Amino acid sequence: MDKKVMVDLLYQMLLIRRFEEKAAEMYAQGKIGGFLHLGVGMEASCVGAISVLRPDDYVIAGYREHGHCLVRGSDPRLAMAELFGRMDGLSKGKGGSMHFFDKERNFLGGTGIVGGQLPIGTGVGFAINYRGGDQVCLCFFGDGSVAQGVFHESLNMAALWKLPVLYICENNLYAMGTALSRTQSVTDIYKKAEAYGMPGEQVDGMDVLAVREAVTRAVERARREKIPTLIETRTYRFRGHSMRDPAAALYRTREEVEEWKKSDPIVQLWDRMSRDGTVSDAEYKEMDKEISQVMEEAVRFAEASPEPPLEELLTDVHV
Amino acid sequence: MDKKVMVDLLYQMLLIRRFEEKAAEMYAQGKIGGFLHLGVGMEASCVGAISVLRPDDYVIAGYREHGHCLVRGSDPRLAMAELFGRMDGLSKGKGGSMHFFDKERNFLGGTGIVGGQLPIGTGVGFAINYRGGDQVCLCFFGDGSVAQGVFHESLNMAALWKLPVLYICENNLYAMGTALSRTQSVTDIYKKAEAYGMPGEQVDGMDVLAVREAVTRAVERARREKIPTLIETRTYRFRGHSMRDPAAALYRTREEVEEWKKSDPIVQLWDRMSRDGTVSDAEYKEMDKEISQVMEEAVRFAEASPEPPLEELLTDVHV
Amino acid sequence: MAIITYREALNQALREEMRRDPRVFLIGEEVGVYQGAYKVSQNLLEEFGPKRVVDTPISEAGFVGVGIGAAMVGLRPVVEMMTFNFAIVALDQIVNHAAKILYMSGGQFRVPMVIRGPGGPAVQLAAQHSQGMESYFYHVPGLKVVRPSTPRDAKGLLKSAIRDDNPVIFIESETLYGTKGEVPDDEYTIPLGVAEVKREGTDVTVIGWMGMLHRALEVAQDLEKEGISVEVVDPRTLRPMDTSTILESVKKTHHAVVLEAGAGFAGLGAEIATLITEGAFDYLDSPVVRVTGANAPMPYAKNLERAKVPDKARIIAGIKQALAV
Amino acid sequence: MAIITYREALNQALREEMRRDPRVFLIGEEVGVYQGAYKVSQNLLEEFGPKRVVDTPISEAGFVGVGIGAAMVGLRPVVEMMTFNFAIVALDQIVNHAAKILYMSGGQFRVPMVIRGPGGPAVQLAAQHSQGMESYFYHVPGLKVVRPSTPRDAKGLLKSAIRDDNPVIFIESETLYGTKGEVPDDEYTIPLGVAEVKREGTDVTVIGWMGMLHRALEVAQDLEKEGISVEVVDPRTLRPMDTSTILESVKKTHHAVVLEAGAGFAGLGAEIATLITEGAFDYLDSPVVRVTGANAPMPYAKNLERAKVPDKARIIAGIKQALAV
Ligand SMILES: Cc1ncc(C[n+]2csc(CCOP(=O)(O)OP(=O)(O)O)c2C)c(N)n1
Ligand SMILES: Cc1ncc(C[n+]2csc(CCOP(=O)(O)OP(=O)(O)O)c2C)c(N)n1
Ligand SMILES: [Mg+2]
Ligand SMILES: [Mg+2]
Repeated sequence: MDKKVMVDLLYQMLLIRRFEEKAAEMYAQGKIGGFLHLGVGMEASCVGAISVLRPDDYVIAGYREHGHCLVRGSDPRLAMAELFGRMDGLSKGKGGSMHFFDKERNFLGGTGIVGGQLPIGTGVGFAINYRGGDQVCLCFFGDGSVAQGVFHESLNMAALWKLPVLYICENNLYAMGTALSRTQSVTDIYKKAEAYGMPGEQVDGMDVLAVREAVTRAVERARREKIPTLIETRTYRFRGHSMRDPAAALYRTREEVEEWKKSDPIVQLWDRMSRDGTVSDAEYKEMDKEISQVMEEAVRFAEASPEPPLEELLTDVHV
Repeated sequence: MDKKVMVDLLYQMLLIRRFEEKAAEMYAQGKIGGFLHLGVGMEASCVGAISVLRPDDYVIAGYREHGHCLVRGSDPRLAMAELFGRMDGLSKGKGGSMHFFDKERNFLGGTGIVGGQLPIGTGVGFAINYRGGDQVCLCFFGDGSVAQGVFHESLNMAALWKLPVLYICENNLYAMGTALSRTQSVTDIYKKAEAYGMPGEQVDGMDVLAVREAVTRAVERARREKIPTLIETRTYRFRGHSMRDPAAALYRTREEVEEWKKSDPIVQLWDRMSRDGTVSDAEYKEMDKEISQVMEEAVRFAEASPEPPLEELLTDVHV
Repeated sequence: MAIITYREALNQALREEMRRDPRVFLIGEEVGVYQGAYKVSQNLLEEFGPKRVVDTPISEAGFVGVGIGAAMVGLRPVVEMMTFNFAIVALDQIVNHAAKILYMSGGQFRVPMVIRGPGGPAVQLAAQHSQGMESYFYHVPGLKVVRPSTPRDAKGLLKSAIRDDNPVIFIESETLYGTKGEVPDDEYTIPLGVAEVKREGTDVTVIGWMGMLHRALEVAQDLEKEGISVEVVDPRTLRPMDTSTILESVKKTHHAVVLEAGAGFAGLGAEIATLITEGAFDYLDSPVVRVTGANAPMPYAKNLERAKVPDKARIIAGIKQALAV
Repeated sequence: MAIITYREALNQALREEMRRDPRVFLIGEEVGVYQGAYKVSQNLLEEFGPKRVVDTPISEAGFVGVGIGAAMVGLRPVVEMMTFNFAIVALDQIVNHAAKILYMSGGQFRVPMVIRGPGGPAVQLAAQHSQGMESYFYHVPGLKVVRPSTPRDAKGLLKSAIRDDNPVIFIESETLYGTKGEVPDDEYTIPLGVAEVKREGTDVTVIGWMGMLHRALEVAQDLEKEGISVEVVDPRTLRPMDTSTILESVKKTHHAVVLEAGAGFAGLGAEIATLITEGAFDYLDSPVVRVTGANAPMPYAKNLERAKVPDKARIIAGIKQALAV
């Protein structure tokens, strides 16, 4: 694999990690409010998948979508300003953590309703075919979302109408405090693709290269043959469901968490690259430092950005 | 097979057929209003399945549910009075064709919302387990209903919680004017059971004995082992979707209808029984005559029943 | 002017807008091969093909979401609800997504879509198929809600709704599809948010829409013989409401009656009555009278069904109550 | 009397009713192992086991339907909505099934179930998680809707709701869970459908519930210093509404202000204002004033969020407008 690509994957994962760590810090300081769902530990999934795309492709996700938005190329400063509820935020501070949108980057949100993005992503695929394009849409959701009716409705329509959509289930084994085996009778999510006559694939969601490879194949299938795919990335969130579930101790053991941390996607890739000699310790440290500066700058930017003026309360209700 | 059972199956199917033919006649005369969805041609499915049950089992269905209610033992006179919108109707004339209910016979409706009965039937299974009983619940729905999210949600919960529910998809190949292949990416409905780790079975829905056999097995599994099953009965409606779609010509050919009529479930069973000598022509004619008298009496009863008094408008809104 | 049915008027609006703008498409259950459950989309499949007249599985939440996604990336879907009773399974997509995406994205993503189909009481269809399901939409910021009562309004308002850049809930009526009326021969649109005085009068203002509007017009004619002059106002768009046209009328007549086919409690009639009371308190000679449907689900039985929805006698009684005659 | 939180009061009600009646069970997302997203069901799994405290997949339509089916055959489910924002995906089950089955079956099948959880504005949760979703329920014949504002009411009303043979929508509040109040030591229930005058006064009647009620009580205290005597009425059950308690108060004070956290248009405030105008027109010295949330989805930004919901200043302005001072 191309060194530049690998370095970029590493960079993106680290960027997301540091962004979210900074967000957690700011949350603790009361600069960010509401719900804050972090994807720490899950970076390989969104980075591996989205790194495959062209700028004119589309991405849609749920409420744990900081990473998806950032790897799509959104400015961390605007993202941080959104978390701060400021006017320079991606959504002028009106959306917050669960509602990142970035139109220029074809990033369509950001929904707080579990599964809500599934039919909308399907509609993007519909529009692509309607216009005769060869773009694809990546639609991300969690393992808990599979139980929602819209999962079923969406996959059926996509298979029936041959829509260029990848349904990417980021299976972190828990929906809030509920283990997968307590919400699904069949816990291999990718197998559900069969019910729709759609290819399904399970991939190690802690391995960014594995995700990238699987998604590359599926994207090609969607672009050229209009075949949708259900991809399950097996992953894990190192933190609680949201900042309001800091310990996450009611439903999983410390040992389980520690075990999963051993396959931290960033450490894994970095290990591999340093073993290969693709990246040196010094280079990695330099990268991390640079990213930390980006985050400092993002926080400065967010702090400096004004609150939205009060008129904003009533704008954007209608066009 | 027991002669008595076979004669009863024949009787039940014929009873339903004649009831619905009479209802169609009354609809044409303006005695019945609203929507009237007939199951003419589909009798083997509800009769074969429900004939297996004990009185303390439960049945729930959609809006094409006259047959399910009648084979459960409901009085055709009360059923006809319901269609007439009269006070002696099953639901005091407040429900009409789509809302047959018969509490004494554990018949739970009757819903006009496609798929609406699926989670409710699932809840009946939940209650059976909660109380520690060994009853089962038969939950009927059409092929079109499979596309609804609640199908997916219900089957997952039933499999996850081991509920004694049979999901019986009466696949008549059309949802209104839409052929199955235009609504489902996978048209073998029973295969969808796999996505839930549930047994699935397809059966000839024009053959009452085949339906009975498959359901007998699945009922046993549900009663003894708490295993739900998805059963697909392949069947056909000889008439339009409702009385407002008399010709049904926009979406299917006359040839197709004629072809299916050759496997009319009543004719099939009667042929077989007459070949076997189980029932003679004369006996069959006698049975039919008796049933016709039941229908005449049902109509007389319905005509004679008063309209619900106006107070009924506001009763049953709350207990 | 041609005299056509409400159904034909809607069909013309769809056809004209689909010809005008290739981004407009129709999606829903039975809109294509079956020509529409109520034949509003008659012959559209023939003219525009299956790409633009799309039959769906029975997945209302799913295909409303498809409309939203398509709208977000530049198309202009018209989503048909076979009836609005079924919109309820798609309500999350409509209320939490279509209505809020513009706001949540800080103005980035528009959702120009129309969700249309019949709603309100039908004939002997009972509780689940004959109800004022639309009540919920009136309350939701981000939505517009249209209720056209005549062929002319149906066509002109549907064309505006399709051209509007916001999600528009457009609720027709099963009982009106076959009614006829004059429709201009030349192309026209009717702006959203503008009420119309459907009949001028001086003694009392009656506000109604759909079936209730037509009943009000009949009543107005009957009462003319008794020397009571009734002004009938049709809001046409119920959200946003054209309050000023209503207030102007009430300030002239000093009496108001609001009609509502559905159950009264927490219905839109309460809002209209309140808007009038707030805006014209000093002009009112008596409190606004509401004449509404009974507080019950819709029964199937013919006689109960008749009693459920306000009839002419109850409307007349309401008017006389307002006038204290 | 013990002083406990609103959350504890609800927990006690659940516990007591589950002990009293083995048919009562609790089902919903995270009610068991996680002890409830807002900890209302704390320790119930421990006491009653997984048969009666049932964690579900994220399938709201599905498990509300499970509740309905179980209720139809004799159980008494309490279905927790993690928040009422998510009830919208289950609305068809609630509105078309739970609310109508008694009627459609001609009285044969009862659906004794409670659907409960928090609703209304929360803190910085933005448009989809912080809204007046409940508005729709008010309009639906067959449902009862309860909004308890204090620990005492929460406990007493929840016990009544669980014993009621009808489907009851019981909407709590995220912002009230931690608030404390006196709760009787002995067992008690509070009947559904009965309002309470939470503070007596003579000059103006303010009607509010949940957060707005508490704000009204603060305002009443402030205005006392200015010599304005505010009576505060808490409807507690919003459907059916205890109109007579409200009217009695207004007939005494001659002025009324209705508070509503959500957007005003077509909200319940309009119904209450109309009920007052209809029932006490001749007693009113000025039109009923509505003080409502802004006509927009809920924004995330703190300052906008603050501006969205009526604050004390706006309530005071509303009262002064009613009193024309
Ligand atoms: C319709 C709906 N129901 C419930 C919730 C509350 N809720 C928020 S996140 C969540 C768990 C989702 O789990 P999963 O899909 O696995 O995603 P993850 O959080 O693990 O990324 C729940 C139940 C919601 N937001 N929307
Ligand atoms: C939620 C919902 N959507 C749409 C409809 C309108 N509708 C009534 S019956 C029907 C077709 C259902 O087909 P299927 O499930 O195959 O049952 P069948 O009529 O063939 O028995 C449709 C679309 C409805 N009643 N409910
Ligand atoms: Mg998860
Ligand atoms: Mg069918």
